[in-house]
Amino acid sequence: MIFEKPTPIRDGFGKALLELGEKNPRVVVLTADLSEAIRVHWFAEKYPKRFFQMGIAESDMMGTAAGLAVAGKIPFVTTFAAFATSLAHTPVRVSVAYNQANVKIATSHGGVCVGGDGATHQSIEDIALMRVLPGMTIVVPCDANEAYKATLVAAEYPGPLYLRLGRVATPIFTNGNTSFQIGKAQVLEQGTDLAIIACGAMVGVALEASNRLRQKGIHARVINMHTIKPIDQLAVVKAARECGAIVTIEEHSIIGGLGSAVTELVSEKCPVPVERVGVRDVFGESGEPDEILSKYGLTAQNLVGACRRVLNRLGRGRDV
Amino acid sequence: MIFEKPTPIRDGFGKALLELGEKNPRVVVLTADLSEAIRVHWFAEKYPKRFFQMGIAESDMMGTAAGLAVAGKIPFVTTFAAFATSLAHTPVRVSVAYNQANVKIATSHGGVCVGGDGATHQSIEDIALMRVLPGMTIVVPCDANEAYKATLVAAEYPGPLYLRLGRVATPIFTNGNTSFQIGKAQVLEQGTDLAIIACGAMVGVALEASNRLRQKGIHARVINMHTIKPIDQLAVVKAARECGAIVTIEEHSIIGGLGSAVTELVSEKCPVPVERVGVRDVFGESGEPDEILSKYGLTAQNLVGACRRVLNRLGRGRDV
Amino acid sequence: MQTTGTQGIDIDHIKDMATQIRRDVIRMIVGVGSGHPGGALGAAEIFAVLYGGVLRVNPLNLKDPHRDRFVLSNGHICAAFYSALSLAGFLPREELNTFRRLDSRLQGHPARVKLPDLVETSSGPLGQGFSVANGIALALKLDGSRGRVLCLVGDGEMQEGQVWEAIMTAAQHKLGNLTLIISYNGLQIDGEVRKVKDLMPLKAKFESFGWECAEADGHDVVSLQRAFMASPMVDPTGQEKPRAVIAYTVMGKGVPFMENKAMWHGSCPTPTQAEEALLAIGKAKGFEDYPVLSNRTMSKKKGGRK
Amino acid sequence: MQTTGTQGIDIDHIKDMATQIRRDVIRMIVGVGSGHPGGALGAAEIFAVLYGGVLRVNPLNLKDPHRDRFVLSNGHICAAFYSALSLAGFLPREELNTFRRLDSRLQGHPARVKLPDLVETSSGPLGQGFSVANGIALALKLDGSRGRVLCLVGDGEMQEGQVWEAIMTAAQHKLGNLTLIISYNGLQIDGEVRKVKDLMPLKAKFESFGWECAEADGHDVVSLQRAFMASPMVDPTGQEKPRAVIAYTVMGKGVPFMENKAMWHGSCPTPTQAEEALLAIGKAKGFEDYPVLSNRTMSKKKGGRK
Ligand SMILES: Cc1ncc(C[n+]2csc(CCOP(=O)(O)OP(=O)(O)O)c2C)c(N)n1
Ligand SMILES: Cc1ncc(C[n+]2csc(CCOP(=O)(O)OP(=O)(O)O)c2C)c(N)n1
Ligand SMILES: [Mg+2]
Ligand SMILES: [Mg+2]
Repeated sequence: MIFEKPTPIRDGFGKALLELGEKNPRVVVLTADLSEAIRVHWFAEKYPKRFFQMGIAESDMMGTAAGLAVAGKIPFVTTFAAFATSLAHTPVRVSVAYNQANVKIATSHGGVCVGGDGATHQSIEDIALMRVLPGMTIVVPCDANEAYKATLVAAEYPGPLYLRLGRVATPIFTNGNTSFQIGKAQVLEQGTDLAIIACGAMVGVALEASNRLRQKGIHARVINMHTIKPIDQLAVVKAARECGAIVTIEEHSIIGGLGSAVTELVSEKCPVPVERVGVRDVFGESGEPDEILSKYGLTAQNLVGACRRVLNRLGRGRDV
Repeated sequence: MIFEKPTPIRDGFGKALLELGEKNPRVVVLTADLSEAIRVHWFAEKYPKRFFQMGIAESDMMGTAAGLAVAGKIPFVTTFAAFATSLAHTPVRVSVAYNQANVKIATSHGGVCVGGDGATHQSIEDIALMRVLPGMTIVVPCDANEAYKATLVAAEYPGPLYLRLGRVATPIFTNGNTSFQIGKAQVLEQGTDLAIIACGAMVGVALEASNRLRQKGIHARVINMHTIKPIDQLAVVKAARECGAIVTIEEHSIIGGLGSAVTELVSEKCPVPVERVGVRDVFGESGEPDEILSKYGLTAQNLVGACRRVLNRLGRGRDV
Repeated sequence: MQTTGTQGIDIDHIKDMATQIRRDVIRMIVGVGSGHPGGALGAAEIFAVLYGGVLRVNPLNLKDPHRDRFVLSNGHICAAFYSALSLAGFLPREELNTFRRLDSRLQGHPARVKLPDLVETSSGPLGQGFSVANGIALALKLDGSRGRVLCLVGDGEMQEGQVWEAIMTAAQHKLGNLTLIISYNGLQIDGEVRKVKDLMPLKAKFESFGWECAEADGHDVVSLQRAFMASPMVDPTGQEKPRAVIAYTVMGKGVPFMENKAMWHGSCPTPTQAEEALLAIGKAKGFEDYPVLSNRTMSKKKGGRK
Repeated sequence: MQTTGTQGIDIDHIKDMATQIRRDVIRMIVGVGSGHPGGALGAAEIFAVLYGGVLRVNPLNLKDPHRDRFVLSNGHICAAFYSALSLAGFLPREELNTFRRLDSRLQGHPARVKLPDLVETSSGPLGQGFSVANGIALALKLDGSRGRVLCLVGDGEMQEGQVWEAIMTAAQHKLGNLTLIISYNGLQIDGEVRKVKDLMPLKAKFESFGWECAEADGHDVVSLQRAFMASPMVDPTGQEKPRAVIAYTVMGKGVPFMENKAMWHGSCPTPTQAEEALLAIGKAKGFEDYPVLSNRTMSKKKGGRK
């Protein structure tokens, strides 16, 4: 177990990077004037020759990373989610994804828990922007331990990969020592009344909602879908078949992210009622993370509400 | 009727723009070294003062358009789909969408019918990239007449709007004189055996597939979903209820576009089997448009196949 | 010592306004517990000069087609912007209490949807605002407006490629009605601009892009005022050139322990440090601190206005 | 008249290679019915000089860690690039028949996935390749490789902001192992670069960004060779500078009716025009036209190799 107390998810990344510096000489790190925010300052200090400060020029940074990859390095390119996935979208598309360059894009500030900086810095689009690119793998760890493991695995995983790391301190749900496999979802709680599929910091919210539901006799299956692409088809289809209803929750727009991936899949394999909990297609705003989560409907209470709605649609919602 | 013979969809846009130049002095046009490709050279010639050549600098062009809008103009900003929606994604997000600036983004080269230029110029992501932005309206006309009408309507429609215009000559399906309403889908053929929902140049493919199905006694409802956002919820839910199965087809990735919008909606309102026909999460390539459509599975035959699959899933596919 | 500026403006009053902006910036940031003091303190004189007389804007005539437009491209320093707006009568003073809080109009980065008459364009992601300023300048020319556009960027911000696209656009379209102000404090988040990604010689760069470029002491209100008010130069063909003013500033200016320290780009002082800062800044003659609204009045950290 | 270059390379042979590139470009484009002849014809000498001796690359040792790397950032002129590759032994000559056709390795814009050993990075969207070239140069320095990186961009391409980000990156990271070649033909799709968005004075721009900058006649192979082979200059601190070579070229060079006409940026000649063009270009001593494969051999417009 690496982390036990609530820790920013990005810290798991920074720590793993430091180990990779030691273990794998091909690993290099780039940042665009945000070393500390994305926790690459530890690596920078220890491995200055393999650390590239690129200034406030995210598009060029992404292209440079592609060049380093083409020449055999394993670059981790780091900045805020909005700047990697929206501002640098074309270099990601052309120089990383289309080239199948071995670039790992790691970001903080995905989602709304950004604090006072407000809408422009809250990326509720990054997963959608990356998911539409062919060949892009997308990993959203739910705690610092998972971020740590995912980072180590990412370095070995061939090809473009997007790693979304939360900014605020998040409780620890996963064990630092168990294995982590890209594309293989983790069932955190068993149940067949309905399935809750969550990613990132929303996994904690899912567990809390599941607890509340359990008190009312509803047994939800809770799935930590840390890999959004390629999504674990088996886990989703199994959940649809066995539970008959799904609720997704993500700190992202309800358009284009985890929720969409799930509805695409069940519509194709096993149509069941799905409710998507996420930011409802509006921009965020300044505020304390907990205030924003409430205002934008990302709390356990909201999730319980969505579970009730989906069960109602099946005629089994009476008791919630 | 404006156009009768097969015409590039972009020509309908260029023609409407010319009329807007006369009718509405607030309309201005920007391009990034692609005047003729996106058919704004007619406007440029007639209204040079309201035409801004921005050079090969799409991000700056998008921000400049936002400034013109903030100051009261109605800018049509034009380039290829990939350069407007991917390269200039952040200015679209921040300066257009978040500002709710009255900017109309009009592009050619959305989809794979681009010809020899290949993958980098074939935008199979643009709809997904725009759909995730709050407040963005997305219109994909199916022929030059619809493009003509949509352009005139867009100029009056308040707020950010994305208009995707095909490059190659496309048969005419819609009447130039009937009214066009953003957000209101058009049922081109009645039927209740299943529904085909199409947009852009794929509407023609849908009609052809529907013909073939009809010969086998299968009556498909064919819906021209020219507005992807806000999608016509009523039309989709009605199709799900009355037909029980849906096939979508679009010249776009099966991720994030029309197909996703439909699966999101039916999963929430009326889960039914859906098959999505589109580019199957791979990059495009050089070739003749018809060769590419075949290779990437966007023909009437492919669509009939998808219809058969979806009917099979309902146990009603025997006859197709 | 000079006390009236080039336009007969009261120089001492502007200096006091800068002092008040500094006080406001510290109080706003410590009040909410986050924000970007360094760049905001360094731009106090720039904002005082702009809203103390240079900008032809009027709180009673927000829609005047001939008004000047101001675009803050380096949105993170908006504490100083909001303070200046409130001191110039565009915002209630007490609204500064809502800075960066839920439901506030004073977002952590300026948001046009929240303040449509005062914020020309939302900023935050660096490099975005300047292009919008160009667009406004183009529209003003088209409409024959006498209004000018003044746009402020940070030095680190100039590492963004879009800034250079916009530099080329302003030159190509002969935007003589546009002035770009660079707050050149030599620092950005990760340290010295010189070491992160050097911009010098910046004046030579602007000139090679067809701009006129002046340099000014960013803390000398007379120097700034002169630079901001100068009429545009014309090129050999008789067409006006856009003008850049490199305003040399000091990050954290006015608060000795913050001066020239990159860590104060975006760190919030402790209450004790804030006390010390306010003491160092001193009092502003003719201005008053905005009144603190208790948390109760603001109903749990929420802004009073929508 | 000089017949051997700075490295003892046979100048006449390189000129003939340029002629053959021009012939290939015309035949490839008219063969498939689309493409970008103007810029490709204008860059014939640049490619001949690069693949005729300047680049230390070897078709028999594609993975040599000390090899030079070439990055084509203005991907639309790739007909000339593919021709040069085939003439230098990196591609079968007859493969040029597959240009821009379904399943071909010779995509309309260079695709790394199709030719991983020859195309360092996919290009097409302008402004992308140069940043990748910088990344490769950084990696070579890290690995102590003797290889250099040469990157070609178009003049219109330099209007992209990312190019200016990359210019700053190369200067900041002292990429003495990088040479940027600008094919300066003064034209882009919508007309004169000067009128679309002027870049002049370009040399002054590079110098103000801390680069060394040379100018060359883009059709004089000796001038080009000298510029490409020069050793990097060092700055006052003893560190190497990146080098830009502005190669003044003529769009459509060698085909009188195409010369200096923006419409030939991306138009395909008719078969009659192509005949006329080949006549004007003339024959290349020591080279041969690639053999035409009949459509039958190519199984309905498809490339022979995967
Ligand atoms: C596109 C983009 N990249 C990164 C950031 C994060 N960021 C905010 S301010 C800043 C430093 C800006 O430096 P400068 O413009 O010199 O402002 P100063 O620190 O002097 O206030 C950075 C990197 C951002 N807001 N936008
Ligand atoms: C980002 C981007 N914007 C627009 C285009 C379309 N385009 C292709 S080539 C070209 C003109 C390029 O001019 P230049 O670099 O001078 O090349 P030349 O015409 O001289 O060959 C344009 C606008 C593109 N490929 N990429
Ligand atoms: Mg600074
Ligand atoms: Mg050119």
